Amino acid sequence: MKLLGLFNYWVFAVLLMIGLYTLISKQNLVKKMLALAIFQSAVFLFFITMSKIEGGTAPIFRAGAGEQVFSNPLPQVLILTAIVVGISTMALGLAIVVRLYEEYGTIEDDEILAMDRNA
Amino acid sequence: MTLSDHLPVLQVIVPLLAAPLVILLRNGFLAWLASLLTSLCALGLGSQLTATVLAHGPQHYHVGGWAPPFGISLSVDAFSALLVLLISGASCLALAGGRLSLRRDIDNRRAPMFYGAWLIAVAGLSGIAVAGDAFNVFVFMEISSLATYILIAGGRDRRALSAVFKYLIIGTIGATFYLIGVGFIYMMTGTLNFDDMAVRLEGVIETRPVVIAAGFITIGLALKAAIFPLHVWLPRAYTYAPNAVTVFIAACSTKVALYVLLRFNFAVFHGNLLGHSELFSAFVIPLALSGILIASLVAVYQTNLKKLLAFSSVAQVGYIALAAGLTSASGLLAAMLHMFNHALAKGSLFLCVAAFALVSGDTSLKRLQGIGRRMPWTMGAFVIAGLSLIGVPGTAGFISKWYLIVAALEFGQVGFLLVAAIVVSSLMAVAYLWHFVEGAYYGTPPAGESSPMEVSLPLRCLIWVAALSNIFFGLFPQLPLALARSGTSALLQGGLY
Amino acid sequence: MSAEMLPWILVLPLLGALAIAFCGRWPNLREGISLLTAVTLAVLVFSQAGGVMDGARPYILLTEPLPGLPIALSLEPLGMMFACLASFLWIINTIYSIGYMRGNREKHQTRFYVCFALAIAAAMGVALADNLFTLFLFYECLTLSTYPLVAHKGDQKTLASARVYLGLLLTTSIGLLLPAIIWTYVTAGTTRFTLGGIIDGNLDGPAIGLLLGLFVFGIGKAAVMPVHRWLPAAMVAPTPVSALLHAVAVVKAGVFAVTKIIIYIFGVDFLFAQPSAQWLQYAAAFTIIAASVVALYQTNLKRMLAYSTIAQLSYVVLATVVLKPLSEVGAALHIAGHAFGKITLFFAAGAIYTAAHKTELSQLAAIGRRMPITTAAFTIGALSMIGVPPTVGFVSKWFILAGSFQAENYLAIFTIIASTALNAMYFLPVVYFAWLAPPSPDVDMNHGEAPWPILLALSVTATLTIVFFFFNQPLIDLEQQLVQSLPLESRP
Amino acid sequence: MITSLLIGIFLLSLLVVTALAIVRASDLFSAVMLSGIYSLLMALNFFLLDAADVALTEAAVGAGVATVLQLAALRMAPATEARHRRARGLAVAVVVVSTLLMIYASFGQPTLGDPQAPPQQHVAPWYIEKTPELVDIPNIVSAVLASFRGYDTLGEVFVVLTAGIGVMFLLGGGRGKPFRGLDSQGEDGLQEHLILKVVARILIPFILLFGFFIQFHGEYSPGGGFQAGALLVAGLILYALIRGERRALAVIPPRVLLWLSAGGAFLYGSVGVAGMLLGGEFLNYSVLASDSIAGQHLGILVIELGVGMTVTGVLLSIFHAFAARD
Repeated sequence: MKLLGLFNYWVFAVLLMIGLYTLISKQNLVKKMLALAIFQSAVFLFFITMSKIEGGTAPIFRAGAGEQVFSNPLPQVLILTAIVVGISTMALGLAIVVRLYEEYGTIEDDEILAMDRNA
Repeated sequence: MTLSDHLPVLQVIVPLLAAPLVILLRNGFLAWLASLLTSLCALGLGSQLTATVLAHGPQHYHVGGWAPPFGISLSVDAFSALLVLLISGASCLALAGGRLSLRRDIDNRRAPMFYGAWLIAVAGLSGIAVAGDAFNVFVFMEISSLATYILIAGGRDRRALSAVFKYLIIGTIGATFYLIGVGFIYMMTGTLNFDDMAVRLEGVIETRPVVIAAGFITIGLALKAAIFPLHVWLPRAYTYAPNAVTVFIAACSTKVALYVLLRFNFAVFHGNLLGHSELFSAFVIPLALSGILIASLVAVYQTNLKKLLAFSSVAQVGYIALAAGLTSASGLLAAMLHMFNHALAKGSLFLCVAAFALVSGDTSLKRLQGIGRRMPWTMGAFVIAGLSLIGVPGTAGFISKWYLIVAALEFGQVGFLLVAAIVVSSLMAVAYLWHFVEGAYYGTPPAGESSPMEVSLPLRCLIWVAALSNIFFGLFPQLPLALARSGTSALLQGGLY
Repeated sequence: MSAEMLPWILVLPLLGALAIAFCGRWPNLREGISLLTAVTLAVLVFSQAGGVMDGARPYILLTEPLPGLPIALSLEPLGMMFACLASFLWIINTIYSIGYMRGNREKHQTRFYVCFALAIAAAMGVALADNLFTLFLFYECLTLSTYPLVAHKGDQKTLASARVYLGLLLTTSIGLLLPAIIWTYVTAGTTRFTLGGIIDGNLDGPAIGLLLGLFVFGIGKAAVMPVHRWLPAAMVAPTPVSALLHAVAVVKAGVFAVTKIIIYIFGVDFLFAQPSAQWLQYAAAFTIIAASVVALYQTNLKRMLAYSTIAQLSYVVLATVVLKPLSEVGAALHIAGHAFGKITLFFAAGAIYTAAHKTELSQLAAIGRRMPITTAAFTIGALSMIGVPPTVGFVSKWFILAGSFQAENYLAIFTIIASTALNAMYFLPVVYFAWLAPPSPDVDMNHGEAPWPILLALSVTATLTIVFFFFNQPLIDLEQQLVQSLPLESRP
Repeated sequence: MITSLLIGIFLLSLLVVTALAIVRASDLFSAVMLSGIYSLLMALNFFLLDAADVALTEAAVGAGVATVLQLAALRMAPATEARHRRARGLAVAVVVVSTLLMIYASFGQPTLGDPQAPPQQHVAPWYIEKTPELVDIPNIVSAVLASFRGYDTLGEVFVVLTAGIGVMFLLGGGRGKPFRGLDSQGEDGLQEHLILKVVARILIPFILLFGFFIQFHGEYSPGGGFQAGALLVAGLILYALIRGERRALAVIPPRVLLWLSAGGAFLYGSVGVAGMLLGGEFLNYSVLASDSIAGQHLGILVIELGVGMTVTGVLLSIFHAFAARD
């Protein structure tokens, strides 16, 4: 039971490292952006896992609901911010990818690097 | 509340709120002027804040009126004040000195966007420097990073784009690592406030997640601070960014990451993790040493002046990391001093480079042959700032190297080895700078470009003010010393907030 | 006569440099300013001498960037002499430079004069330094400000030599001298020049020898082998530079610093009792003999002079490490005496180059017939190098020998005698050749004497070389203070 | 109890499988679609973990906005990944070792849902206890977001604004071509597809309405300015797809979008400055009205409006900037 309670953290670790590995090893820039999204979303999962309380509900007061156990609102707030940061990075990164394609005619990192070297 | 009580937050929101107004302007010159005025205003606020901190000790500010750890607090000690001065000062210098250079790089239509991003970068970096909350640091780190990516992408060379993409990826990885580390600490303490963390970590018995947190935070910030071998993004980003942008980011952006690194490691972990000092030393010192030596060596073989100086920056970051890695009061003192002094030297150097580029159009060493005879004033300033980078006595660079050596000697047996490495790398600094200076004075200029052609008088004056400040702070280092002393003791005593 | 005057000794040549930079477009005005600065500086420096003779030791603190490491100036006999020497010879050298630079139509003359003034300012700083840190500061300034002078010509060969010059001097100073200073500071808590030294009681055993080594080899300008290579390399510079800087200001700054460190940092008595410090006299003796032998084989006039300089510098070092009062006076006198002789020799070499464009020894046959004044001056300089009376070289050698006998230091005695013989062996043939050899047919002889400023300058220094043999009492009196102020037991 | 845990484990495993599929897919279009699915799965997980606001946002952003942006980028770049068969031994080693380290460390961590874990003990209970008293809105997440940690949210808005500035700076008509629709036919959009047109006509008003609902109802139920902005943008993008880029722009010209973006961020900051002028700290809403609760309500309403404005403005600008590239 205790082990199952840690499963979320293991998935967090695995997703994080899938993202990281892809970031390092894949050359395609769009793929890198997708990997970055996976990488960041792993962290979202990590924080949200922390916020869960056994038998709790979403932290919203409801009229007449009586005594309620709420899950922790703080990590949720943090992750709301982090998601927004993530999409902002994604937008900027994709814009750079588009410009790179216009300038180099490719979105493969190694090909761009080769062109830079020859320049 | 009086205005002076609001100083910590004003430092951030003045440039932050000026940014949306600047992007609405339709004229590049107006946007530049507004940014410069805002930066000057930030510098004024920063000086006021520094004076207050030196006179009355650390300043605290509860944003929204909520007391920490529930609300977000801002905490400004002497170390933060030092950073704030660097950031606003570098921004003023780069904007004032980079007007012509920026006009060349950024077309008028896109200029308001560019200057908006500039102000957001200033605000973001200042926001990190004054933050007292770990997550707030993350938010402002992202603000400053995104803005910095934009600034670098403004470079005319297409390689700016590939450089900035790499920076974006690595910067995001760094920030995310930092966030993971904060998450682990939150998991074990339930708080995000630095001070509260330090207190509550004491009671944590199970330290495995905390060690992991320290690892993530240190590696994440080392990525952002370009500590060798995590520096791969830096040389190209500095090289292909617009020249004025390089002046700004070279002076302050890596230092802000180092600031957070030191803050976390010394104010939060230092007293609470068994063997943290040894681990931190064992991790940082070898990296810093190899960074100092290898990056200096690589710099010797560069053919582009900006890249040469960029590798020198990697080496200099190594010095700061090395000083911090000594985990002693004198080491921290040296680290803070070197942040200040290196910013002075590198800011001045890159400003000279921007001036060279205005005349020669390029920063490759080949194109810059004979530039010393064409631009004797700018070149003279370059040499002075270069001496400071080497650490010649009488310049600011010497002061911090001296403290670094003293701290290294206190470190025990390895100390002599460290001193030897510092000396060797200083000599390599002579070599790589001379590599350029010699050609600049005695080389043959490219055909048809031998007539003297200095930049405008105000720019020359500014360059000389920057260069002479290296001498001034070498002879009268009282201000940075006072800040570093007070910053060190605040950092080590903990319980600052 | 007050301490407030001291900073002006540094500021004056700096202002001069600035004025020269601004007047670059008007050569006459520029050189007028150079000359005026030189004269004013000399007057200023000599006005201090009386006070120092009477025992005054003016001191002024400029700033204290690091706690315990102030930048401060003070005057004591040794520094006084060095300052007088350099500032006085600067006047003569300026006159000479005007003739030389115009005569050879050198380029970038403004840069030349500016850097020269900067170098003099740095040399003054070395002379006036009150502690090791200040000394180091100006020592580095001297290196940097002379680099443009050495590299003046700007072609590839010159640049390569200049790189050796800069590389060697900076490497030794940053790599050895600076650590030595830091070590001194860490052990003694100060770097101030103090009579009797500051090391005593803080350090002992082999560490003393090591520290001494760091200092002596760290001060590359003293050219103790094997860190002498920069000096022959520096001979690519225009001759006025070789004359004033590489016969007087720069190299003398080196031996001056060594002497000062031995007297004021280690303390003569303390060092005398340290067996681990004895190696230095062997090193100095070796340098004297080896450099003299190398000089024998030189075919280029200036390079021969350079190796002669290396040998003569080690005379000073040797005299200092004999560690007897008479020899310390001798060391001080030799700094001055060698300066007059060697600057005369260089002036003569430059005159020959300017008038006849000759640089090799083999081309000098019968040059005395065309350039009698120059050759006469050269002869006087050469005699002074050998130590023949009535030249000043004899006086200083006398004191050094006397000190060596006092210390019963047979190594020193032997070295001095042997090197005198070697000196004679490489100088006398040149003199003979220049006066008496038949002119070789393939050498162009259609030239006369060099321009008058050059002649004037070298006549003055040649005359002084002789005059000083007779009127050296003020200098000896001044340096006697060095001895009198030494602790009692080491007096003769 | 055990059921929900098992469902969670199932969903998480699915998540890992999807992530691997994204990495392996060499067709970038399918990779993008898979990452949309990935986001939806993630949102589902968040929902199971009691994070309704986060789930809503992840769905709107990850599956909505991000997918649209990625597709827009792919429209201009090759859609297949070049094949690289290079084994990265070092990378694999680093990744595997780090994973093992983190799993090892996890045994020192509190388990899922543990009410005794430090985060549930220290700061969070204070929020739950004090929100009714100090801010008095039902959604605690909104209270923390907008008031207790309003400064972070200000930063978040500026991150969005910065991204907008960046995209406009990079893509802002560098080539000066006219705007065109997402399809290749140009400005007419997808008008000729009748079914699409009809469905969209019906959908768009509802989407917009729901967006406004979330904007102004965020204090009571999940949602707020950000989610509202994302939804509004979704509606407008749909409009642009159907009607063509140029007509969509006629509805809201770029300059207005710029004003909207900058104005929202500035509005947020102004609320903070107003707090300062009225004698409180920056972003102290309590001083905005005579009654501190009313002040909090007013402040939150205005800043949520600012968030909504900026998000709408920026996302639409970004979309237009991408669409304008061809």
